[in-house]
Amino acid sequence: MPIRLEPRAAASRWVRYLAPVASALAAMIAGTLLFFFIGHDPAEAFYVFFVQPVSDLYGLGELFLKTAPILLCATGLAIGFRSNVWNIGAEGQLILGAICGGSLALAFDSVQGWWLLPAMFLAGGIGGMAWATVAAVLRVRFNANEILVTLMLTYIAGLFLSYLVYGPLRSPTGFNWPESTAFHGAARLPRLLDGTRMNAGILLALGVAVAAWVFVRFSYLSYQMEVGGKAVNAARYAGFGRNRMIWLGLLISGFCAGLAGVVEVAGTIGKLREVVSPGYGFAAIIVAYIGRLNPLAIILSSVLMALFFIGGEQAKVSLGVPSAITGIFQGTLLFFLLMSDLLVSYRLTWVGFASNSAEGGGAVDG
Amino acid sequence: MAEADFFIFIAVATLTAATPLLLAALGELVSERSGVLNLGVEGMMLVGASTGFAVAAGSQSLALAVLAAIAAGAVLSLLFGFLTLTCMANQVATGLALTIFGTGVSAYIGSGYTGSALEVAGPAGIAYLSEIPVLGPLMFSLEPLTYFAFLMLAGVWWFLQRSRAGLTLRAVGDAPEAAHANGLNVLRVRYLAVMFGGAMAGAGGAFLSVFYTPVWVENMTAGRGWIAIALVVFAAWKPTRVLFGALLFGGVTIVQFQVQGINLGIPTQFLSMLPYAATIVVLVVISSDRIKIGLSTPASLGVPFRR
Amino acid sequence: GTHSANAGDPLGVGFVYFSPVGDTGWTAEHDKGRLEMEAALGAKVKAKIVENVAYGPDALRVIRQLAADGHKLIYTTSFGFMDQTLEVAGLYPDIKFMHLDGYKSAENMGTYSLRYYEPSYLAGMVAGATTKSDTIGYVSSFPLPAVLQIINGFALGAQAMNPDVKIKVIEVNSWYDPGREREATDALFAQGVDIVAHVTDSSAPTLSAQRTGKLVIGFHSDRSKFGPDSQLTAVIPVWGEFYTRVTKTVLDGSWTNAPIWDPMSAGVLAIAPIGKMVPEDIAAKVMKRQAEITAGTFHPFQGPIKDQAGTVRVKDGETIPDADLYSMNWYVQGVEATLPE
Amino acid sequence: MGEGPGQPRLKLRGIHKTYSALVANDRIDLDVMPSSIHAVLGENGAGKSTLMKIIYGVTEADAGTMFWNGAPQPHLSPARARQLGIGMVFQHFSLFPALTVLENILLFAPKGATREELRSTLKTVSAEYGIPVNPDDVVGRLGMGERQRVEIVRCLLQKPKLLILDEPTSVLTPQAAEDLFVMLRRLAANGCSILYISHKLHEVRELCHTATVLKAGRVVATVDPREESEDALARHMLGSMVPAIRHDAAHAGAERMSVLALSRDSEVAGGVGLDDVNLAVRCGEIFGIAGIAGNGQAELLEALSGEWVGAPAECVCLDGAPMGRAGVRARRRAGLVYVPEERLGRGSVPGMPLRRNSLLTTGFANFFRGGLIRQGPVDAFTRRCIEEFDVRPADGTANADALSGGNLQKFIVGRELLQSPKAVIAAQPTWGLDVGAARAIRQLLVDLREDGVAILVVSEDLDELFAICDQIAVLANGCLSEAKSASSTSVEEIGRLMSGRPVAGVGSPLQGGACADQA
Ligand SMILES: Nc1ncnc2c1ncn2[C@@H]1O[C@H](COP(=O)(O)OP(=O)(O)OP(=O)(O)O)[C@@H](O)[C@H]1O
Ligand SMILES: Nc1ncnc2c1ncn2[C@@H]1O[C@H](COP(=O)(O)OP(=O)(O)OP(=O)(O)O)[C@@H](O)[C@H]1O
Ligand SMILES: [Mg+2]
Ligand SMILES: [Mg+2]
Repeated sequence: MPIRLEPRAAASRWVRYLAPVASALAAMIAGTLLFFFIGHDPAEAFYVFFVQPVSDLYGLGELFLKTAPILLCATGLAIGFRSNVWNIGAEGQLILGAICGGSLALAFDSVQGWWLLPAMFLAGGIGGMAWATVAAVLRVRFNANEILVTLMLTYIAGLFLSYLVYGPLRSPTGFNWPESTAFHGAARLPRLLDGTRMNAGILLALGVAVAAWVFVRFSYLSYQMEVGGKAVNAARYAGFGRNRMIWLGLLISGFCAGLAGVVEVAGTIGKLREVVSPGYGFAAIIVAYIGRLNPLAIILSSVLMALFFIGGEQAKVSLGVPSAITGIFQGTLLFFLLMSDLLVSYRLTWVGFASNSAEGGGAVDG
Repeated sequence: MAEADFFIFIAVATLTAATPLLLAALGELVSERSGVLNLGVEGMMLVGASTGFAVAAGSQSLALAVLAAIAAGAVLSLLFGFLTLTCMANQVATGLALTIFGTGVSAYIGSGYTGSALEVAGPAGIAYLSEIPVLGPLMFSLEPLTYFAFLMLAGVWWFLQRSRAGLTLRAVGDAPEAAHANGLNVLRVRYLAVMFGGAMAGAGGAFLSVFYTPVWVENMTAGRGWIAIALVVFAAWKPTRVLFGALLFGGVTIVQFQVQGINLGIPTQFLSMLPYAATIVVLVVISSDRIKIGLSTPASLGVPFRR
Repeated sequence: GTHSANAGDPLGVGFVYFSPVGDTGWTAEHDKGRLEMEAALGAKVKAKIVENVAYGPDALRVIRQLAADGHKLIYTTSFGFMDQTLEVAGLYPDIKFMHLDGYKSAENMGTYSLRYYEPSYLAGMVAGATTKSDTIGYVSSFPLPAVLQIINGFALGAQAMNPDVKIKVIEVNSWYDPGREREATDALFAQGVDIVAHVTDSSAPTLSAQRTGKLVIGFHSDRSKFGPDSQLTAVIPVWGEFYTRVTKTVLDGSWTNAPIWDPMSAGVLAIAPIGKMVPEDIAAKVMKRQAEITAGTFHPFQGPIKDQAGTVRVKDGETIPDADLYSMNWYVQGVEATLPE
Repeated sequence: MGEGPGQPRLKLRGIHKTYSALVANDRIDLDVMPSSIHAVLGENGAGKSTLMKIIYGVTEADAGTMFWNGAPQPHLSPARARQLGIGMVFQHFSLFPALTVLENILLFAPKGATREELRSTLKTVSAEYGIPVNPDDVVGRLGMGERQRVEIVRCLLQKPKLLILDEPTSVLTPQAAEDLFVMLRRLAANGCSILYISHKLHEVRELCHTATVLKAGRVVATVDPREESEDALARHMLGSMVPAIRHDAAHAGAERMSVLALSRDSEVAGGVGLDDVNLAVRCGEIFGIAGIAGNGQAELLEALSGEWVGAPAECVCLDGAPMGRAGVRARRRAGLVYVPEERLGRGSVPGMPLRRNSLLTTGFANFFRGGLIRQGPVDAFTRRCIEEFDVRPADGTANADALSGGNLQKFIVGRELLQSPKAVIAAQPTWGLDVGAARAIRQLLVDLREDGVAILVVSEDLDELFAICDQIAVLANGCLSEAKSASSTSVEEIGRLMSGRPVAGVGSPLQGGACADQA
């Protein structure tokens, strides 16, 4: 090959910041091309996908409505991912959060105290954390791969919620449909803007993201987690207990996902039902990556992902484009991002065709 | 006799339900033995399923459908290979991205086929032989891909244990630097292994959409890709044990419906949890012997190789 | 932006589907109905569909967009859209909304559903007369009133032809999951039933029956092409009839929000042609009963009806009140299944 | 073609190889004659391994030609090299631990070779050269010395005409090294050429007929090592004299670090546990633990550093205080620092800049405020470490993996020693380092000893131990021999203890039986 990869001594700062932006641009270009090939005017598709959904206040409200749960999940996951704790079951933890927070609202349906909402968030966070605890115990105690455990627990959580809304939590006045009673006012997140559905959930999410940024950027604990993620033996050598890091990674992400669950049921939905999330927990995995596991950047990538969701829907309504496109789009974006990772730590050098060039030497000798 | 029929049914149903798991897990096993952890099995299975269905519906040829699904899975895995092998991207993240991408692509391919079905022939099986009592239905009345899966099981076992190429593959998974230093083409071996994984996942997907139901529906793999990955861990990366794992999970899936039919009064959601819960339990049991699992894990699993 | 419709403009009719339009099944039947409605009303209407819309809060944006785009009548074709339809109805008082299978309505939002238990009773008669095992399998989705009505109606129909018939139920926790539907169907056949009926949406039970040489009662669509030797009959809605009628009321201004719960006699429900494996005399009995139901001289839930525990739920000589039917949460005697408390 | 007596078997002309801006091999010319044992010397990073990899076809040169028996070889690959008769024993990573010995050999055997054929050839060859190997052993369970034998046998099976050995003796006991030399001489006598790389100059003087010295990728001298002193060789390599280590007589004080009756199992598969280990290190003393890795070294180091805390508290004491149950960081607070063997991935975090790596083990109060890190003081510390220990490049933002082994080691040693420790544990502190770097680090340890610090050095390199230690004990098979003062024992005695054999003899060093043998 005429191009050679050479490692950079220090990861390039410029490339590090530019890579996600460039990837997003590349994905958008790829996306518009995709629309072109399935027979739509790319300019129109671009407008419908990325501009029209947020061209009025209501649309912006929807954007932030969707951003909140994604941002919460992604922030928590990022902290875990930094220490190589692969919690990919935020969706399940979100469901448990919704169940716990929601049950509290239903249990106190005659109480109107200001404390109810905070209590619901606490309960939801603990619920999410409890679900993550299962994975943590199995990982720490029995060495069971957390990727698989958290994922299986997501399926179980979904079925458990289904059991609850068909059984014990079913509304007595809802003609046996699988829904709980609607939460009353004190258990609902206040709306922030009239004429929109945007609620206080986004403020909570932003607050959590900023706090997470401070934690990640400056705290010794986060440093320890990062060491554990990058080199297990170094962490052992330094005395940063790996098990503690696994616990922290899972509990923090579980807690955040639990909060996201409460944001959904106390904010957007207003009751418990069979489905409380259209896959926010899974989307958050990509979002965390697009944000390079940096909570501030994750704020931006969450908004982007929310826009993808809404834009996909808009394209479905306005252009009749199948919703599958959104998944393809997300996948493409992530691919570009992963590809650009290469440029952060390697430099591409043009060595021309003529020279007798070769692959680099193997790491055969120290 | 009724009892015997019942157990034969359970056995046949279990073998059938185990087939897609067996196929996908064997592919993933080979990929992992070469050191590449591809978490995109679910996505590749889905694309295999939708491609297989589309081709079957279009051509009326089941063989063509399976081949197309195999090709589709392999193409998708090539994308994974490019990112993780050539671009050295993180394998876990790329695998997750592949699942998302594959889910989208499969939904797109399948969007014209929702609700339609392939017309099935009468009872599957090999004429005359399947009429032999007990043995007949058990051995000769299975779906063609079930036989294929067993063939592949034997093939993969032979390949890894007996063939020179299999030795090379294991060597690459064990110590890629050493392999490279001795002139083995690590990337080529890994590309081939990853593509084999993709092809088998594609075949597993096609089994679902072309033989099992045979209907296309979005997300129809319903987590089987993930269970296949778990099976590889259960099996401690040994092909023969994959079979036991696949049968166990196929069996749990079938038996939970039997339990419902018997009506013990357990909420159905809890019964539906069983395959997932069983996955966790077996994973825990297998993994808890750290030394053993550590010994059998391919040493370079998930670690990018830089030339 | 909002369009203001002139008198001459066609009426914009929006349809919100929760799954992709396919060949057979729930959404396919609605869309067939939509096409028939368009054919019947011609230039007076202009329909638009949005498929694959997820239940819950996300549906709101879609419904709202349809309203904002100037559609004057919007059908939301699944229970899961209830709250969102209601919310958008509040925002657009001059647009008419029709929501399927729900229990909430508004000045400009009506509800509609069909009395599936009537054709289901007839299908039950076919199955009850045909079964050799005296046990019929049922692949159920969720234990909702609408589903229980169908299964109970079926059971009563089967028992009318064969008092010993038992119904074994397996729930798959999904409206549409071909894999699980197949596994459940196979499980039922393995337990010795010779006929399976289902309240799920895919062709998997039909295909399974065809493959194993057993019999099946279809649902939502006539699937005889997938089960030429296995489909006894099928319970099917006839939405074209319905959508034409209701859309007309909006066109001529006679629309009201009164809940619609249409029986067979309204021409919106049918059973598929009875399979040739069913003897003529039985088919004749079924057709006679169909005529009685249509004429209003027979009600499937006509007492005495006992529940699983043997308690009399409908007394001799009475028929079940609609309110009880609507919130049904019990199985009739002879159905083997447990309901969540 | 042809193989005339005056004709070099291997001839390199103008071999050039660059990595980005770095010239690893600068127009190298080299001739290797049949039957000659040819050393390639040079400091770390001089380009020795790069050159060997080019010869073996692993790495392709940017320019230059290789001639084999006078014929140019344009397209080299390891397979082609093996065909020509070139065999290579790498320092690391060249065997497959999960495979058996036979499979390791089968992998590169000519096409069509069956297991059974190989098994019998293997038997013949290992008998011929007196290298016992069991074809069915899984390589991962073999000791380092045994692995190397497998590797050499693997080369010998191909009847090599040129054998390349890159730092082969770093994992061998002196006796095993001696056995190796005997074998190499025999090979050479039979006409095989040998390219030999080592940082141990006395070995080179003893064994080699010619030495080519590389410096910064360029050939700076070709000498007959038998006629040069070690200092002269070092001067060729470094361009300057290497100062000898100053080492005053011991004036050891109170007992600082002690281990009492420590027994444990290993936690890794195939690892060796510890059996009743006792030792005491006093202030102002360097205590050396000799032994081949894999004899319980890792287990002992874990127990000393606090990475493993399974023993009763009294088993490990610091300044008389029982510490056996204290964690890593508690022991650090008590004044213990540790320089691990594995530089990248243990002593430092790859992918993290030095300024973050400084934080790994340091816990100065001014580094933290309320659980948050103050980067300012950390950066100041990093700069100090880089300056005082001459780390190159002198850039705190460089990633740890971008540094050469020697520089990274200097950084790690600096980071540990700047914490004003009371006790130091150093594992293989100069492993793989060139003479210059090795002497610098050894001198640092000796200086620290003068300041009254207690130092424990675990090493395989007996020259190193004898150069700096006051006391030496041997860890073999999980048993620690009685400590001897360095002046009262000899390399030979320690070497024998290392191989687990009380007297010199034939046999496999690592399979040497129980501890009782040492008594
Ligand atoms: N694959 C590579 N990519 C970039 N630089 C490399 C690579 N391999 C080696 N180098 C650089 O080339 C130079 C020569 O390395 P080489 O390994 O040949 O040195 P050496 O003489 O074997 O040193 P040592 O005595 O430490 O083994 C070093 O500066 C090294 O950092
Ligand atoms: N190597 C060190 N040397 C001195 N002080 C340290 C060191 N490491 C940490 N500290 C200080 O100790 C404080 C407390 O750290 P922490 O409580 O996490 O340690 P620990 O968990 O008790 O350690 P261990 O588990 O090893 O006992 C840190 O904030 C830091 O100020
Ligand atoms: Mg070297
Ligand atoms: Mg502590």
